Amino acid sequence: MRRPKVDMKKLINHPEHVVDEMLEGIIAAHPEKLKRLSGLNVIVRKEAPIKGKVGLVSGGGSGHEPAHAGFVEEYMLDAAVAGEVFTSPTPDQILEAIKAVDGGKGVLLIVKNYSGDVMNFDMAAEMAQAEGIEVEQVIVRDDIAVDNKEDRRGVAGTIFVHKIAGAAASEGKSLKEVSQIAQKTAENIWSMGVSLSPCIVPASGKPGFTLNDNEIEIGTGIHGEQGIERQWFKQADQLAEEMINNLLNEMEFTPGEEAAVITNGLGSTPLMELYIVHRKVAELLERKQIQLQKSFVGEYMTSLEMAGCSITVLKLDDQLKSYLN
Amino acid sequence: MRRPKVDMKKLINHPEHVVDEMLEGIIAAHPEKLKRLSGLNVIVRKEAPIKGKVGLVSGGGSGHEPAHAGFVEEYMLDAAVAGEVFTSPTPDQILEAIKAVDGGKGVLLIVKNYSGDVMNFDMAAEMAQAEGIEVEQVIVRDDIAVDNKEDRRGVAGTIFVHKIAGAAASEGKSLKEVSQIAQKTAENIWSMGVSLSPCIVPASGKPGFTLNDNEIEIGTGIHGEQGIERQWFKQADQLAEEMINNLLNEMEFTPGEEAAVITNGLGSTPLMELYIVHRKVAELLERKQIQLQKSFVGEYMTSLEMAGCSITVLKLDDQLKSYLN
Amino acid sequence: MQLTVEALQRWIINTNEKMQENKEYLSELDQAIGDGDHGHNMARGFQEVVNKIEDNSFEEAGSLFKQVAMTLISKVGGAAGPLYGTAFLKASEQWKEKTTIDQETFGKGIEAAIAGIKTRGKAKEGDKTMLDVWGPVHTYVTNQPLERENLKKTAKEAMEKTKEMKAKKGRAAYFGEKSIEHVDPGAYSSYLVFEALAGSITNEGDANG
Amino acid sequence: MQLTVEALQRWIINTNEKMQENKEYLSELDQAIGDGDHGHNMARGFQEVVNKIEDNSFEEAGSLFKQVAMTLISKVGGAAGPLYGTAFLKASEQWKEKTTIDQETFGKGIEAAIAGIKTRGKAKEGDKTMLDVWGPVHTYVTNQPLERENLKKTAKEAMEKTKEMKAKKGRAAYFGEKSIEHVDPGAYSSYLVFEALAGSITNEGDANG
Ligand SMILES: Nc1ncnc2c1ncn2[C@@H]1O[C@H](COP(=O)(O)OP(=O)(O)O)[C@@H](O)[C@H]1O
Ligand SMILES: Nc1ncnc2c1ncn2[C@@H]1O[C@H](COP(=O)(O)OP(=O)(O)O)[C@@H](O)[C@H]1O
Ligand SMILES: [Mg+2]
Ligand SMILES: [Mg+2]
Ligand SMILES: [Mg+2]
Ligand SMILES: [Mg+2]
Repeated sequence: MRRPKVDMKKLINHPEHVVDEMLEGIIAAHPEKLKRLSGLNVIVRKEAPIKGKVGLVSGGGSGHEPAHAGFVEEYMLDAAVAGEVFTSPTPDQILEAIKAVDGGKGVLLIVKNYSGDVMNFDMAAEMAQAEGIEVEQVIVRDDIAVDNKEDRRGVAGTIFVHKIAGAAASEGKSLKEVSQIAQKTAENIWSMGVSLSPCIVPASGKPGFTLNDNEIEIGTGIHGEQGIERQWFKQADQLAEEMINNLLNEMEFTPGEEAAVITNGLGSTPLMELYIVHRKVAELLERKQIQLQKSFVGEYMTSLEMAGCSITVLKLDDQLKSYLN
Repeated sequence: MRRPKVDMKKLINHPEHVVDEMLEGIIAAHPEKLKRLSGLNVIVRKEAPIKGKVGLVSGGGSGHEPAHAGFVEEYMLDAAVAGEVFTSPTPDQILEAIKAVDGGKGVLLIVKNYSGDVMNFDMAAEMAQAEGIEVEQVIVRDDIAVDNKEDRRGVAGTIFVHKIAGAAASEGKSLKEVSQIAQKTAENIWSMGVSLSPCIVPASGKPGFTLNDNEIEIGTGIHGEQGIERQWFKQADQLAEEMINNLLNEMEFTPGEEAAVITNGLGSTPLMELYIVHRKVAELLERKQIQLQKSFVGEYMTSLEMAGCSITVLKLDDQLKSYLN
Repeated sequence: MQLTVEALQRWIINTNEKMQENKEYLSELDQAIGDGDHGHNMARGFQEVVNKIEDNSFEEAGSLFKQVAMTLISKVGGAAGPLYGTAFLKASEQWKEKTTIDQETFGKGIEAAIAGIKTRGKAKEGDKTMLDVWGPVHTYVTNQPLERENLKKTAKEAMEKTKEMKAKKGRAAYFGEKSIEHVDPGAYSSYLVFEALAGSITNEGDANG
Repeated sequence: MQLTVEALQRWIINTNEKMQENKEYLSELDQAIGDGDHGHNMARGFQEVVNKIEDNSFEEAGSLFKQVAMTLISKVGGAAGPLYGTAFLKASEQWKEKTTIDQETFGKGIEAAIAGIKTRGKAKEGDKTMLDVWGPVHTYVTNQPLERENLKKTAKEAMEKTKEMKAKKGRAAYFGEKSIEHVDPGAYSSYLVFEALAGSITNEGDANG
């Protein structure tokens, strides 16, 4: 038998088919609750459009699974649009998602703040409005690794917006109300990521950067890119402490306030390690007298098989808290 | 700053503390629903013991997260006992778990078929019986990679037993009934795994084996061990087809029968790839006229950061189906 | 100079060839200060454009470029998709119903394209984006007779200048100072667009075969 | 031969030393045909045993070995924990209330230990497990005067023989034919147990310091 040359060891068939085949797999797995818009990379709740409920659409490049198709379900998104790996989806696809979920009460788009995502969702929103659909957008900018607040990327904190806006929409709130609640959520999220190893985009077959055994990247986004700063590898507790300190610096918490946290795996970091990090996160918050009301530990917004994690803190008020539970 | 020597790039503090710190992290994340037995590596539902409900206990070595502590919840397990990484937990710990969940109706132990697990759970069962607690055991042997049926290992199929026995127990069924249903489930599960890369046990700091870029291991278990056979790397569809053929050979399905599937990630394989595999699994089952009633795609029973996946097929009858939904 | 619809169509086909040839290189540029997909995005988009326009003959330039624009918008994705798409869409409005385009009309199209890019992307020249090629090309087109080698040179030099710039828009902006010393991938793909245009005109400024 | 309680206690302390020294090696053996934890399991368990018995003086052998057994059961885990634990627990029943143990009594303890291992693990000699060391050692103890070098030799040869065997029990069994050419890790740790015993007796067969 010939010894095959292998570009990359991935459970795929052809790099160009990964998104399509993934979406087929999602539908094969959950035909009772999801459908795919024919010929498009859009996953929609089977019940959509739901009359009297604001429709919620999110999306972005693929490679972040379970984001976003994994959050298409009751009390969360009504549709998710999948772009190519790490590439924003196009306006025509987003437009179809909007049309598929508009139950007459309008549609809220939850967009991560990347040039590409913002522009494609913008164009789709314009097109939908031209067709008479009410559309609002909320832009998530939670990644504190970027200094300039306006330029901050949207990362794992986006999941909080899905959850809270989803809960508000399920209550039958108006587009304006849902959009305000989503906006408030987005303004109260701060995230920071660290990567221990890069990932390989199927189309290129090569890792996005290289790291030595003793190096890590602080401030990594979710697109296999380099972080903002390269540092020496350190133990989980120390890393968690630095990340939490950075996050709390941005947030201005007063003792007694409440928070929710996502300790998110970027792809190949075992859940065991995420819990070890989360342990320290919880301890540090307690020390600062911040009440950890709700924790999510696992993979929510990944970067293919990148190793590392991100920590997201959401500052809660009574309204946000009620929608999170 | 000194360039540190790094044994392994893991988000941990000290190899000897990983299990303890992970369990602390789990409790920090879910204090509203879980508790840890003081001084022990046992995670228990906060409501336990529940009067009038058979208690369900599982466990095994750590490193398989979310198994098993992640399945301690309503309609699933009442307690999980965590051993050291890839090492069965000890009888004294299992005994305490049994005591903590016995609500007077007895306790069922769900055990994966490894010498160590079987012996430690056996000893614990004997001790508990000596203390007057009714105990039954179900041994899961789903891994078809091992020829001799009696010697087959318990792998991801165990999750089906948790789910179905958990649902039966929640209905208030007797220990005998729950145990029979669990046993029937165990007898109708077949699994097979493949690994693309090894994992590193924190205590040793070294990968369990090495694989070239173009090699994979077929028939891998969940303890970082080598597979039964080394093969050339192949595409997802071909791999899925070989695995499904092997599974169906064992199972003797007749057209029209119903099944549930777990397409399980071993640790570092992106969800995208699991869905690509699952797509083919669903297609092949359909081609054989097997009705895929329920799919689970994700990480359920991992092997630290091993790359690869396992496929589990559960043959359903009406009873099993009703408990799975 | 007069650009016929055929010459314009050839421009687009040439552009696609260049995108295919430079696919890996563009993605490598993007890997350094972005996410490594620019070449794949452009190659996917222009391939689709060519699939769509190849066997058609267009009566006038407006519908040709509208087709180009809509295809880019729906196939490229990322930041480049809406930007290139908007650029060609705006240009198509200027070139509506023209069967040949003179230099002035061509310049108006580029001007409209730039305005479109700016509105869509909220960037300005100097932000280290594709605009830093489109801008100088526009200046050249409006001030000098369109000539093959000079057009190429203008686009190339503009592209090279992005190397010294610090990125202020797009993914490269996250890299801040670290973006310096890298050519902007979108600038490079825009250079390819105008290099392809140069390949579609004769030295005399007329469309050649 | 008479083994005093102190000599027996020294046996266990020596065993721990050997487990610590050979921790990595045992785990390597287990890596090849198991899951790579045997050394860590044994080192963790015996360290805890020594922590528990070190500062105590035991009046008689039964309570010493009961303590050893219970600690191994609760600290080793894996397959080795219940097996070694059961072995010492069964032996402790034979050695109950003895302040010194003669060779016959010692042999009875080993016999009981083997029976315990067999009941617990459902393996037999030849299955490539720790039994393949315990068995030959038992035969030796019941047939020849206990002597340091011969004891070591018996245990060592028995351990080495596991190399040729095909595993039928424990994780190594999953490897089938591939388990051949590897020493069984549990057989090796058992060899260390008896090597430690040899270190606790004099050549004359009496306990030494
Ligand atoms: N706001 C913007 N305005 C103008 N050009 C931009 C803007 N954002 C990005 N670009 C251009 O797009 C290029 C990147 O395109 P591409 O890699 O395809 O998209 P993405 O950044 O979404 O991965 C950049 O090199 C830059 O030239
Ligand atoms: N059923 C059994 N009977 C006797 N000895 C066994 C049995 N199963 C395993 N062993 C012994 O235990 C050793 C492995 O112990 P260890 O690595 O600590 O446990 P695990 O296999 O659970 O990781 C094997 O080398 C073998 O000697
Ligand atoms: Mg991109
Ligand atoms: Mg083990
Ligand atoms: Mg890019
Ligand atoms: Mg072992």
